Amino acid sequence: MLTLRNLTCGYGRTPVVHDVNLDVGTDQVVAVMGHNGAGKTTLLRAVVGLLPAMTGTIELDGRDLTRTPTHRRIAHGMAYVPQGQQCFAHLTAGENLRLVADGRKHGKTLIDEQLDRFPALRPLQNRQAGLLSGGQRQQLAIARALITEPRLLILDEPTEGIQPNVVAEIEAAIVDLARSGLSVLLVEQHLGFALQAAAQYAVLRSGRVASHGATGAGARERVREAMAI
Amino acid sequence: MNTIALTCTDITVDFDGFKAVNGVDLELARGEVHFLIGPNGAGKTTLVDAITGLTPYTGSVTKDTPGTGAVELRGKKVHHIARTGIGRTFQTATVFDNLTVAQNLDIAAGAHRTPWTLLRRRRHLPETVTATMDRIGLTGHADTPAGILAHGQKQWLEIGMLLVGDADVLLLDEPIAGMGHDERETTGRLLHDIAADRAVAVVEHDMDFMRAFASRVTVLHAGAVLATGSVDDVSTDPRVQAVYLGTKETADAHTA
Amino acid sequence: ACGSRAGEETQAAESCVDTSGDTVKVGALNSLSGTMAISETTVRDAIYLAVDEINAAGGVLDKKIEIVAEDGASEPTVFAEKAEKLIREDCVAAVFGGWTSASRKAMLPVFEDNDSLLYYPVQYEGLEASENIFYTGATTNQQIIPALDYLAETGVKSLYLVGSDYVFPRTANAIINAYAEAHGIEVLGEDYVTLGSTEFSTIVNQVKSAGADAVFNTLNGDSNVAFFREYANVGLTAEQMPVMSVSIAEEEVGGIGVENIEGQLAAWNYYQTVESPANAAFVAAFKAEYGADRVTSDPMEAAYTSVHLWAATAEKAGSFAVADIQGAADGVSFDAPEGTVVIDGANHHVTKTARIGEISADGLLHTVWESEGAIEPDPFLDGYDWAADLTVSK
Amino acid sequence: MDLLVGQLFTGLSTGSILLLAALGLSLTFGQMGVINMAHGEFIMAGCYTAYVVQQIAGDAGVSLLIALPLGFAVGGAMGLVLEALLIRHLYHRPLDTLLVTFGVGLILQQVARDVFGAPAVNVSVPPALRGGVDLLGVTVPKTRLFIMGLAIVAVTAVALVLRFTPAGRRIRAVVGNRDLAETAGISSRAVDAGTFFIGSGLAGVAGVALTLIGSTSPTTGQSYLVDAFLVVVAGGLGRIKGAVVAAVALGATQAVFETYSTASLAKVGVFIVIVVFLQLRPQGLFTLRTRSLA
Amino acid sequence: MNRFFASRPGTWAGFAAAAAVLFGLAPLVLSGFRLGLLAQFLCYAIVAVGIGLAWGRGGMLTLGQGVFFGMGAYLMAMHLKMADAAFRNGPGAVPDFMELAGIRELPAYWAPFASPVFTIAAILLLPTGFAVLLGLAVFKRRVKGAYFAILSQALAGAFAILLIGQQSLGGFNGLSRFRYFFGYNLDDPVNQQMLYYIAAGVLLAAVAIALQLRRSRYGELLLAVRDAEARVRFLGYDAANIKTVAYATAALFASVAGAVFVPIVGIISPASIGIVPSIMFLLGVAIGGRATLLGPVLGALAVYWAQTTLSEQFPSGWVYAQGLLFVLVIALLPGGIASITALAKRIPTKRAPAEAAA
Ligand SMILES: Nc1ncnc2c1ncn2[C@@H]1O[C@H](COP(=O)(O)OP(=O)(O)OP(=O)(O)O)[C@@H](O)[C@H]1O
Ligand SMILES: Nc1ncnc2c1ncn2[C@@H]1O[C@H](COP(=O)(O)OP(=O)(O)OP(=O)(O)O)[C@@H](O)[C@H]1O
Ligand SMILES: NC(N)=O
Ligand SMILES: [Mg+2]
Ligand SMILES: [Mg+2]
Repeated sequence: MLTLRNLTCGYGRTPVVHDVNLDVGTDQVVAVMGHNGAGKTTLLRAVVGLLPAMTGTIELDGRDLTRTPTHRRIAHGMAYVPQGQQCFAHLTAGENLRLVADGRKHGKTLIDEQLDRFPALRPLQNRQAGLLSGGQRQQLAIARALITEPRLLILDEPTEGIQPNVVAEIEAAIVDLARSGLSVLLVEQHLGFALQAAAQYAVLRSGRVASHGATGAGARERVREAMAI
Repeated sequence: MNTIALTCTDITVDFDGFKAVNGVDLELARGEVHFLIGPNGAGKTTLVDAITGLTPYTGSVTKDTPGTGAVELRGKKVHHIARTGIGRTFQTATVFDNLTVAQNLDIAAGAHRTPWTLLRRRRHLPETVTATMDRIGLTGHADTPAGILAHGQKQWLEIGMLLVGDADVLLLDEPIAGMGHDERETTGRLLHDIAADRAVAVVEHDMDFMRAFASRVTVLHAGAVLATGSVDDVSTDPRVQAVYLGTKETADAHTA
Repeated sequence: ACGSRAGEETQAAESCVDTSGDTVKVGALNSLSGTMAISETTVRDAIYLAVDEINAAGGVLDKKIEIVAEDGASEPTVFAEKAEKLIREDCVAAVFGGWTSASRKAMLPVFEDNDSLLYYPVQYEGLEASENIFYTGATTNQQIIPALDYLAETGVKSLYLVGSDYVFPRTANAIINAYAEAHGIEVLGEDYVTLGSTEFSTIVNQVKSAGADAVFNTLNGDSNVAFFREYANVGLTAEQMPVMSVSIAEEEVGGIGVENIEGQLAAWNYYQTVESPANAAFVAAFKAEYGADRVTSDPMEAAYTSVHLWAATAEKAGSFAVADIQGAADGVSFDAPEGTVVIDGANHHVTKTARIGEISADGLLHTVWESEGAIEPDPFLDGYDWAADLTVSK
Repeated sequence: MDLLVGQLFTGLSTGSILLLAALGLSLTFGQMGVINMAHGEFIMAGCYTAYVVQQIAGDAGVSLLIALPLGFAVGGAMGLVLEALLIRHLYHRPLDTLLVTFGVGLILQQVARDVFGAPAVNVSVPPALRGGVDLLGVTVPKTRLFIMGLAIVAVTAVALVLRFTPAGRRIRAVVGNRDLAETAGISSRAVDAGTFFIGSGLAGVAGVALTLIGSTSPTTGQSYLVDAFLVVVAGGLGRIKGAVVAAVALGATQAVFETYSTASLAKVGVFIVIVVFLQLRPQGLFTLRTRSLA
Repeated sequence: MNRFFASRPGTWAGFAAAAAVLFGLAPLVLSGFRLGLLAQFLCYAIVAVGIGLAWGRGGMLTLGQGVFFGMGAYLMAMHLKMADAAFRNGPGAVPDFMELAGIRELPAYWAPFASPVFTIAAILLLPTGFAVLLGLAVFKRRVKGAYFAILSQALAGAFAILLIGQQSLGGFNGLSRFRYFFGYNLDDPVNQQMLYYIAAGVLLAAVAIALQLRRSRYGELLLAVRDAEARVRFLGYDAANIKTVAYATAALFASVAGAVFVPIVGIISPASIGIVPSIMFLLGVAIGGRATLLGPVLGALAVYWAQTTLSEQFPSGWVYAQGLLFVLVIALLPGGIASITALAKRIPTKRAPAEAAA
């Protein structure tokens, strides 16, 4: 599905993420962990194309997307939920969803599906998204990403700022989505959830992969260890 | 000395007919880390906005300061409220990116300075600034521009800025969002440490963090107070479980 | 030591004009950029034409004239700066140019302090006379007053005044008010708009409801387009309520659109249609140089005349020195396209023939009335009793 | 009564002219945050388009009909070029766009001077639009009625597009958050270019229409620019509804001041009214609040 | 912590060098006319220092500095006209231009300007006071970014139009023909040189004040307000006051610059203070480097020098060159000319100083 080879990227001339190799297989959930500032967000931004890759390649299903602009990567099947509950503040919640449903065959149905998944959003459709609470915005962001019917969902700390019972729902939803044929690249601080949902993990430290592998037995210790140093 | 530092009485915030906060009473006592939890959209941030003068409201907020007595905050301007000793942080850390850590703290310490002092150069860092820098663990970064600090460090700097500013009521909106496990621990201890002679209110969704560090919890739901009490009181309250925590099983299933 | 204090005589800067070679330099200072470029570029064309003519005929005092051009950029301070540069750095013998009174007033101290010469070719509000300026456009008694005389003659008993908000229209209107009072004419309204304004609905409706016999228009530039269109739109015509304009010449008629202004009146000293051999030659030469579709206008003619007057004065004086020119100027005449003009050495203005023109369908102005011979310049209106209150004891 | 009706009409008419000049700005400035000082020169380009078309087509009525869409295309094309060459690189420096486009405006003025000559040119009004109609005792010029009609059509079209079409949503999305819009599958480049095209095209249309009442010269556009910016600011950035109300209100204020004092003082009066008004509504008439800091 | 307290000897060396060039070299090598031009440009540079403070440091894009420049200039011009009239016709005489405009009685508000002391006080206080009032009115209501920019631009436009309508201030023509400057004959080359020295001295003083403000805690605070105004408020500061101080200082500089400008150039008219001149003030600052101390000064000098030189060389085409200069420098050098050295040294670029927008 997604293949990163020797990916280096950063801001200005300063690399923040160095030489990362990572594979997300079809129907697989891969969790990326690491401290604040380790470069997780930077890595994801490079994958969706918001930051240029300094060196290395990004491939989706064998197609080289390293130089493809972001919106075309989305058309190729990526979807991205950025960190920080971002939404189009000046559009209503409903318009946030319609924006991505526009031009899709079953746009209305797709929106409805997501409203079923996040029922809290239904009554808020006519409220300006900029006025929603943090948690409401996060749900809106995930719904927006899913409407594009992605094959690879990229999530940056999707449960940050979400009330516990909804966290549980989101987690369930991700596991569910993965089962139904979606690949997921997940940045997550909740270790327990990350390891449970993901088949593979990678730990970033100072922009480099410090540890990676399958999430089976002993993974928790390896992750803890990689993070602690 | 658990004296009450801040008293909110019957706060209501009305957005064109939608009551985001609806008749909330709340007391914050010195010596306590008071957690404010509740579903997304319950009105937690709005309540903090109201107290700090960002949103108009009805009701009353009084600040009790030893020596000066109680003052009503409603109707005061943002910076006047801040000067009574109320400090807040935001869901996303805002520090002055182009200034260094020390400069950030020095500014935060200086709201009471005379114009004359302001117009001169700083000869040396004030005691409180160096002390606080120690306390938040950023002494090594004194000359680092705040813009290039790590996320967690920015949050700490923000808290530090409230401390040097002599805030004795701290309202922190999701201060550990995005922090790793160890940083959460550090932050929690820091909060307890500074709460010794201050009132600290924390808005947070991380239940582990709450269980570990809350002295007292208030649960908001749909703009109103749903429950208030100790961690145990609220986490066993079925209404809180229903609207917020989820059933016991789901809640436990994901705790690390 | 800090130079001289008040009251002490100062020595004007020594002139650096160099006449040892076979050329003499003059300055052409017009706005080539900014809002005034619209008018002043045409003046520059006329200056060049005159210089070419003189050079072709052998020059002045056997020297070819060399033009140093500068852009006044429609800003008085730039006019002052460039004037000083022309005088002190380029050492020109004289400068031709300026249009707005603001630009002239900005340049005046420069020419006085450096004791140099400016030839100013545009009609203006009068009340000025400097040793260092030759005013070759009309002063008020050669344009405004004849226009009023004409209106009074044709039976106009009430006027409405519309002007741009600056000195020329305000002074003109002060004169008109004094004239009106003395001649039993009623002034029904007086309105000013910002230079360049295109909002005339209110004013035109007020003009219409006031029902004056005529409108006296001192609007400048672009505003005329909007004014005349609006004027026609509310159904006012030249027959009903003629408009007498003092700032609309052939160039402007093109921009306003002749259909909006046909039949209206203007007061100048020169029109392209003036019939004289000198004008026939001037128009022919101008069109040959700049294209058959170009028109000539009063300020252009005055600028053209300026250069010739300066050359004639220099020939008479046998020198380019400022003092010599000043000394020789009185009585110098030139057979100008508008008719013979003569310099009045007392006030440095020139005699001019006043003409009322009517705008016709071909876009040109045709003389419908002209003064009997050239009118002596009277910048301070000393010869008009009713104007006693307006003028300053000079 | 007459006077009142007259004032009311003048206010509406002045307002619609302001609105037409400001409408493009409410996209490029209001939506995109680009302070385009060359907007006035785009208006001027529209004026000269009308002029050139009339030189070729001859008939004033036919040429107006041709010039309106062509003016849109000319203004839009100039906007596209400006966007692609300069503004694209300045989205993160909105206030710098002001300075750069000021320079572009200077150049365009000089180009007009060199191509068409410094003196004003005349664009004839079609016979059908000459004269006026009597409405409640005042004579209302047909050209102004035409401009009012055009303003209403243009505003309605822009408002509908922004509010209800996918394209409008995309514009608002890109304006709100460029990166996020990209990740929503929207090509922000295309949207930026498109928005700027429409905004500049509207300036061209305004220019064509303004030849009906004003002069056509290299500096024509300048006189409308500041007022147009004020309309956008007073209305609330990016709010079409606000721009409409602000334009009419400014027009009316100007008309009232003009009646009771001089036209020069009217400008000052308008400014004072706006400062006082911003005391009451610092972010303009209609604002979209968000909860973000800063 | 060194960064903090290190006094930069370079700054003093820079001052000394600037003073040497301005006071020593320039009068030696420049003709009287060129020195006069330089004096005029120095006045513009004084305005630029103020804009650098308000805009570069404080994030307030002041598109209306012409207003304050004009105020200072007109105040000074009024005094010069009064002194001139008094010299010719005795105390209390009506200035010449008023006679022309048909004004026979000296308007009451002119009378105090017979006094040099009153005039100087007015130049220092009036525009500054107006800036304080306006600043408070605007900043207290948190009008900022593009709103503030457009508003200040409209202010410049309105102010110019207001002046055009005031015949007792010379209207469109403005005030000109000054013969004496506090008793000194203005057409004497020696006195013209004295004016140059005054302009140079004022400029150095303005730079010194700006430097002190930048280095002080206030300077940091101003930067903080620029980058995160709301945050500053939550720390207990009144951000509006902080901004107003910078705005008023910029107004003060502009006013003094205008006052010095008038005797040097010999005329002040609405054309020098409206919208376009105000943008020109700004362009110098942007081109020189808004966020630096000396960038605005060098930028202003460069812009006006280029304008003069280009228009002398190409009287009919210079506008192209000027327009291109603005476009290229601002588009290609976001930090202005001052950033060239930084680029050359390859100082790792921090994030570009946050734009003052919104
Ligand atoms: N726009 C930027 N310009 C320059 N440096 C940046 C920028 N954004 C982030 N950085 C730096 O890049 C590094 C990695 O940041 P990144 O946001 O990728 O971390 P992260 O692992 O996602 O952290 P978190 O858990 O806090 O989200 C940090 O040192 C940060 O300061
Ligand atoms: N200005 C406003 N106008 C209308 N509704 C608003 C406004 N501000 C907030 N709201 C609504 O008020 C409710 C309370 O929001 P608030 O941000 O206080 O929630 P919260 O408890 O902080 O939630 P979270 O935990 O998700 O941050 C939400 O439904 C939000 O959409
Ligand atoms: N002298 C004039 N017309 O301004
Ligand atoms: Mg991150
Ligand atoms: Mg919240």
